[in-house]
Parts: sequence; C-alpha cells; structure tokens
Amino acid sequence: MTESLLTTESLCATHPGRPMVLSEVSLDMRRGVRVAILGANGSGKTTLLRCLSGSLEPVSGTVRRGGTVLKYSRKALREHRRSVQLVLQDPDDQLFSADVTQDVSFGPMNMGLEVDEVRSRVARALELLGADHLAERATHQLSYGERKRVAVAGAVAMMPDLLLLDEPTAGLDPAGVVQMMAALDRLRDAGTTVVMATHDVDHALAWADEALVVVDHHVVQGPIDELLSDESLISRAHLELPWPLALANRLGLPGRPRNLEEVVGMLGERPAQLAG
Amino acid sequence: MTESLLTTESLCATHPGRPMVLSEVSLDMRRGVRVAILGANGSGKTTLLRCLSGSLEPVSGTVRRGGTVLKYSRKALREHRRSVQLVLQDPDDQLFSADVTQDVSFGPMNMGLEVDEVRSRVARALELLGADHLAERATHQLSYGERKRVAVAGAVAMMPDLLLLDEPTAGLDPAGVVQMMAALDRLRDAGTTVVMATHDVDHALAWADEALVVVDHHVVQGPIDELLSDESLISRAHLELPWPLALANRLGLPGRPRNLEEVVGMLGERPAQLAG
Amino acid sequence: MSITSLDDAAWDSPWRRRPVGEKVALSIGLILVALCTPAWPGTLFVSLIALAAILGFARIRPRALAQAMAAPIVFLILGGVSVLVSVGTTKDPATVWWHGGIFSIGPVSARQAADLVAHGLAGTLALMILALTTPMVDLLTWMRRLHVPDALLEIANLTYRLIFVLLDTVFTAHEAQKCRLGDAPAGRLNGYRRRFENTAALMGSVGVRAWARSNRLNDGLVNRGFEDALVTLPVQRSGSWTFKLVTLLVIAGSWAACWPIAGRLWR
Amino acid sequence: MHIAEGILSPTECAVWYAAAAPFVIHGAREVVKQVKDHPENKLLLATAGAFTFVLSAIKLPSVSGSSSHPTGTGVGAVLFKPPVMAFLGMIVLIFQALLLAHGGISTLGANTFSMAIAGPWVGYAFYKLTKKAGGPDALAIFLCMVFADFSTYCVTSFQLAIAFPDPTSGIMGAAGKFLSIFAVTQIPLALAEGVLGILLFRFLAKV
Repeated sequence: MTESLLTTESLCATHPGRPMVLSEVSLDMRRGVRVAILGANGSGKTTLLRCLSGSLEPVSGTVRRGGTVLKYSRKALREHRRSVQLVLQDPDDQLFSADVTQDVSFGPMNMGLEVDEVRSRVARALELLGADHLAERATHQLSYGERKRVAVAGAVAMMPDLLLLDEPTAGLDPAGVVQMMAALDRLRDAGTTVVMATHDVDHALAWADEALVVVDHHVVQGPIDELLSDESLISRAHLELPWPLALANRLGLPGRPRNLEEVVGMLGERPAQLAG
Repeated sequence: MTESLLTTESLCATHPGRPMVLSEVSLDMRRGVRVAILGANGSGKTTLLRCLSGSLEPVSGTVRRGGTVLKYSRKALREHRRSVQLVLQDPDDQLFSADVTQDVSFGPMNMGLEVDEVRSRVARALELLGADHLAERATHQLSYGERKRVAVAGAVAMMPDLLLLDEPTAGLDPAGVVQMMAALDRLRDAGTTVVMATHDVDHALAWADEALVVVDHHVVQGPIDELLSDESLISRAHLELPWPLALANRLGLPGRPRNLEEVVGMLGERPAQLAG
Repeated sequence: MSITSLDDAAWDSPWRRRPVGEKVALSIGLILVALCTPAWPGTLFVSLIALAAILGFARIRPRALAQAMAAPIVFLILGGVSVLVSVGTTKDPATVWWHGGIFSIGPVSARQAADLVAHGLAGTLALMILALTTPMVDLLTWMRRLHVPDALLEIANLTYRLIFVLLDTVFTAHEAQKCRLGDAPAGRLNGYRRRFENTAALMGSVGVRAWARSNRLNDGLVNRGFEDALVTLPVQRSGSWTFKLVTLLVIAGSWAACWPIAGRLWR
Repeated sequence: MHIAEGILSPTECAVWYAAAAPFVIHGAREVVKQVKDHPENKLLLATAGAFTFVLSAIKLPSVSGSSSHPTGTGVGAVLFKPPVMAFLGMIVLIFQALLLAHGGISTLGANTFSMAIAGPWVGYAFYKLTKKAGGPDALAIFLCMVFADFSTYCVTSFQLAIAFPDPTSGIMGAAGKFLSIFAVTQIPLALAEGVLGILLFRFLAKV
C-alpha cells in the first residue's frame, strides 16, 4: 500500500442553509493512485472537493493530510494548499489576470518564492499542460479548452502533491479531451497525484485506477472497473454504465474491459462463446 | 424528399475583425429530418447556427427559408424568428426572468399574442420539455439540467418549425442527457424539426438522421452513419469515431451500428468471422 | 468597429515586447507637443510622426487605426462645426465672412474650429501609439513603479479581465433576447414599452450574473491562496537606447521646428 | 459624451486635473480602506467598474433610431456612493480612452470631473433629496439617473465652452451651442436612462 496523501473520517458537510450534502464520508487517497470521483450533477462531488481542498469546513469529521488533522486557521490552510490544489470547473472562476503568464505566476509569487524560481515554475507548469505557446497571450483570447489548461497550470505551478480537478473534460471537444488527458499523464510522470470529479464514465474508466462514487450523500470507494460494473450502484448514483462494461455485460464476457483495445482483445479471444 | 425548411447557398461568414470562419457553405434542412452539426470547438458550429437563425448576417451567400431569401430588416427577421428558433449553449444567457413561467412567456409576449394564448403555449412548451412541474419555480433555484430544458421551452413556446440547439447535452450528467433526448423525441412527435450542434459523436450517432460536419471552414452534409465512419473526415474535423463505429471498424464488421443494441445484434449474428 | 479591436491590435502588436515606459514616453511626449505647440505646424508634425510610428514602425494594420479613429473623428467634426458657427448678433457684419440670422462664420470662429480639429486629431493619433501597442495589463503592471497603491492597480487589473468576461455575457444574452424577438416586440412604436423592459431585464440579469461571478471568482481566488494581495510577476522587457534617443530627438525636434515656421513655441 | 484627446489647452487640462484630483484621491483612499478590511471587495469593485464599462456596449431603445448608450453613473452613485464612483469612474474613463479611443489622457481630468464627479454627486443629491421629501423610490431613482446624466452633459458643454468661447456671444453663447448640438442625443439618453433605472431596480427587487 502506498503512502496516504489525504484521508477523511466520518466527514459530514453541507453549505450554509442547505440540507446535508455529504454524510459520514471516509476515504483514502494514496500517492500515485488515479482517482475518479463519480456522481450525478448536484450529488456532492464539488462539495467533497471543497472539503478536501480546505475551502469548505466540514460540519463534523476530519480531513487528514499525511496523518495530521487539517485545521482551518489561515496558517494551516496556507500550508495545506501548498500540497493540495483544487481547480474548479469553470476556468473563468479562477483566472483573474488578462495575461496568461501573470495569472499562472500568482500562486508561486504568493508563496513568496524568488522571481527567477517563479519564472521557471510558470514555464514548467505551462509546458506540462501543453500550453507553453500561450504564455504571452491574453486570457480573453483563449478558447475554452485553452483557458481550462491554463487554470490547471496555475495550480500545477504551486507543485502540489495532490491535484484535485473538478470536471476537467466537461465542455471540451474530443481534441481538447485528448490534450487534457495527455497533460494529466505528464503530470503523473512528474510525480503529481491527480484526482478528478467527473460524470463522464467512459473517460473515467479508461483513465482512473480507483473510483469514489457519490451516492445518496455517501461515498463508495473501490477499483473503478469493479464499481462501474455494479449496475445497482450505478443506477442509484444516476450514472450510466461505461460502454465497454455495458457491452461486456450484454455479451456475457467475463472480464471488465476499460477501453476499445481491451474490448477488441476480448472479442478476438472469445468468439466461440458468442456463437451460442 | 420532404419539404426544405432552410437552405444556404455559398454562405461565407465571419465575425467582425476575424478571419473567415465559414466559406462556401451550402446545406439543406428538411422537415422532420434530425440533423446533427458536428465539429470541434471553434470550428464554426455556433457561427453557422447564428447565420441560420438570422442573428449573424453572412459576408456573402444566402440563407433561404422555404424558398425565400432571408433579408436582414427588422420586419423580415421578426418573420424569420417566428419559424426558426435558436437556443444557445449556456441557459443562463437565455433566462432573464425571476420565475420559469414568466421566462418561457418572454417570446410569445413579444409576439404580441393574447394572454390566454400565451398561457396555453407556455404550459404546452413546459410539458413537451418535461418541465411542467417547474412552472412555478424561481429560475435561480433550478439545476443546470432543468435550466437547460426551460431555456429550450422558451424557444418552443414560439412554436417554430425549426429548432436549432447549440450543445443541448453539454454539461449534463447521464440522467440529464436522457431527459433532454426524451424531450427532443416529444418535440419531433409534435412536428418540430430539431437540429443540434454538438461534439458528442456518440449521442449524435444514436439520435440524428443526417450530419453536417464542419471541417476547415467548409461543411459536409450526409447520412450520419456514413460521415461518422469516414475516418479521414473525422480526423480532419478533430472529432473522434463514435465507439460503435470504431468497434465495428476494428472488428471488420460490414454494417454501421449506431448504438449498443445494434452492436450486440451484429456481434450475435457474425461470430464465425471473428474466430479467424 | 468591434468593441475589442483596439485591444486585439495591442496584444498582437510587434511593439508589444517593447518596455512600456518607452511607449508611454513617446505617446505622452507627442501628446504634449500636440497640446503645447501652435496648431500650425505643431499638430501636423505630431500627426505625421504618430502615423509613421503606428503604421510604419509598429506595423499596425491601417484598418485597425481607421476603426479606432472613427468615433473621435465624429466627435471632432461635431465639435468643429459648433465652434465654426458663431451665434449672437454680430457687432460688425464686415468682420465676418458669412452671416444669416443669428448665425455667422468669421475668421476667429474658423480659426478656433481648425484649432480644435487639428489639436484633437494630433492628440488622438499620439494617444493611439500607446493604445494600439500596449495591452492594458502591461500598462497597469508598469504603473507599480509610479507608486500607485497596489490595491488600486489590482482593482483595475481585475476590471480589465472582467470587462471581457462580461462583454461576452452581454453579447450572448442580447443575442438570445433577439432570437425571442426581445428587440422587436409587437406593439405601438415597434413595441417601445416592451423594448425598454427587455433592455432593463438584460442589464439587470447581466448585473446579477456579474455579481454572482465576482463572488465565484473571489472563492476561486481564495482557493488559490488569495488573502489580501494579487501579486504577479513583474514585466521584464529589455529596453533600447536607440528607441529612447529617437523618442527624445523626435519630440524635441518637432517642437523646435515650430519656431522657424510659426515664429513661436507656444500655441 | 467625453472630450476627445488634445482639444483642451494645457492650462485647462491642468486646471481640470487639479479640480478632479481631491475627489479622486478621496475616493481612492476610501477604496483602499474598504479593501484592506474586506479583500473580497476588490472583486466587487472591479465588477462594478467592468459593468459600468460594459453598459456602454448596450444600445438603448430609441424611437429616433440614433444610437445611445447608458453611462450608468447614477446606478453606481446609489450603490457605491459618490466618492467611490469618483475613483471607479476615472478607471472606466482610462479604459474607454485606451480601449475605445473614447475620451483621452490629457482630457482625463475634465472628463473625470464631469462624468465621475459632477454626475454621481448631482444624481446622488437628487436621490437623497427625493427620499428626504418622502418621494417614492421609483421617483428618486428616476431623478438620480436623469440628473446624473444631465449634469454630466451640462458640465461637458461648459468645459468645451470655456475652451472655445464664441467670438460674438462669449462663453455663455458657446455653452448654448454645445448644449443644443449634443441635446439631440443627450436629453433622450438622460430620460431613457431614468426610465431604465426604474425598470432595473424593479427587476432587481424581483430577483
């Protein structure tokens, strides 16, 4: 078992004046393990991410980073954000500067780093996101997909251990999704653990190791192919089966293919059974 | 061949101060034919919709509605918009009123209809969109999926012949997509022709009869299963093959399955070949 | 003109990488010359130098400049005409070139009108050197050196960013309204009454959304570690002594050249 | 309606800068104080500035077909009080000068005085007086918007008149000329903005 980066215990959370959104959530995020947080819109994925990033204080229960319980003092939060970064779904909710470089430089400058160090981090973050050609551009001239990658770069420049992304592929076209997923692979190679909330089950299945399914205010954690094959869980969570698993189910294939390649591989191997 | 509702001839269009977005576009939208406009973000799908709805005047070429060339006088546009309605992607851009009923009545009220007529149109539109239970709600209390359906209801209440939707399923979770697609089926039964711009090739393939692929400033029109099987076209358009077609390609199946059922059907029929 | 065409030109300008201070010095220096020197020949010199700088050296497309100048030119023509035509009973009809009723045109009013147009044209052209080559964000970052309090510059910077976010909202929402006949409702006087209500609804809903957006952006920034300052990298641009020298020579030269022609250095 | 770059003499530019400076500095101090205690106000003020700028992109309905755009200083005066509007108004004017070639830098002092100081203060005074006299909210808003616009336009006309006095009828004659030539657009604009103000506040009350 690899090192735990972030865990929660019996976390209950909500927004002021609302009914409880999350109840008794216990989970564990480990270094290097790609986690997809799955759930319908409004199920509480974003609330969970906010608790993990420290921007929402839970009603009860705790968030622990590397074993120490997260406190909500200014100082403790500053410390927390150096290692856990959250990127929101809408890039316009976090890009504040009209200049891409200036925007990405905010986090590192705010950490009090030297100007030269900041410059090199900005360049590195943009490169990891495949956005180095955007460094000199105006934020308002960028496409939605480009703004999304710049928003992620702003978090990456702080070199967190854990990067939490809310719907990183929502609103992107197929080419944009490919670019984003490639960037996430580069981040993983660079040692950043990535967690994403999404309702895109096909991409989640192809990408993640583990899933956290948010259902009826609770969270179920497990290997993604296992959870996403569980038809009753999926239907309670108002999700749908990813097509490779749906197809495998219908054809009675015993495995759990995650993508086109694996489906093709399985069908190639098991044609005899199909004849029945 | 059914009646043409809207056609364009050699349409060239752009936004002020930008390079040409669409060039020499000729297309034909016929009554009852479900058309999906496919293309990457920024390819010009929305520009095309704006031309078709009359809100963007083309640089050259014409838009014809039922044979008559569209003019850009206030009076001609008013006439045009009674039969062609466009719903933009972000529902928040469409909703101006505090409550749902008031918002859906915006168009019919502007048309100068009698209050009773407006009332019945609003009720009918909300019913078609499966949103009648929302009639009394405040717009800001609705979920994203609900807001999207109310925005469509606002256009439907004007009883257009042709309804143009920009990314109606973007940002929706699986349950939201199912509700939206069911609403589109009801609209079709009620006699409204629906055209949608999307980059979701899987849903487009399952739903549409025809595709308009926007690629390199041009538009290619044809049966959707045919165009979406054309790997070179799809790659030039920065899209991806829908999974049923991708799978059929890889397995060398001769047909063009559109959804899970058809794939299962085909695989059930042709197991022998797979053994090779 | 598209509302963002000056801004687009500034971001794409070949002079974008010049130090902001150099561009400010040239632009403001030329404005001063245009203001202080006699209209003839000072404003002509300034106009020509500004045109050469914008179209020649900074390689801005003539179209962008023409679009930028359209609105000020309308203002200058309106202003010029109202100055040209004098009102009131003239004491001595012989001193005016033309008069009809209470209106007259004479040498004094003509000179005033010519001054207004010449100074206005030259001044605006000089200002366009800065506007067409320097994105607002560069200018505001540079202004930290002038010891403007950071909080004020941060507000200005956020304003600049939000302008484009809001413009997008306004255009899209306005289009959505037009689709549902918001701009052409039925009724008397082209539905004047409803059009007013629709415009108010547009402004109101954009206002409400802008307010919601400012809250969300604040949350987003707090989440990025925003406590009380939005510090960013300083702009680093290498200057050119040639540019500075040429600026100095051009300003001093055009001012001095007024002496032999106009016989004075002040307007 | 802003005075274009270059057309005021250096002396006039300096005088109007000097006249505007105390108000703007006072407003800026106020802003710095507000954001020191509440950093989130930075976003709010920036949004207000951006909204004021963007308002000038919205076309007001008009019978004549001439295009006019709201100035929005009246709304700002009610929501943020005149001192803050002096600062925000100046920021908006700088942006209009450099992004729209509308107004100028040498004339910034004069334009700030008319649009960001005179307009908000006069509008706000009408608002307060109407409220004090027990007038209805709608009337207070209407008068605030109308007179914020109207005073801006009067001050600008006088600024131009001082710069270009009429050879026969002097400054007053020139002011009359500028007032009447810009009246075609400015008076309907002021009234339209007043009506819009009522509808806007009614809209906001419902939301």
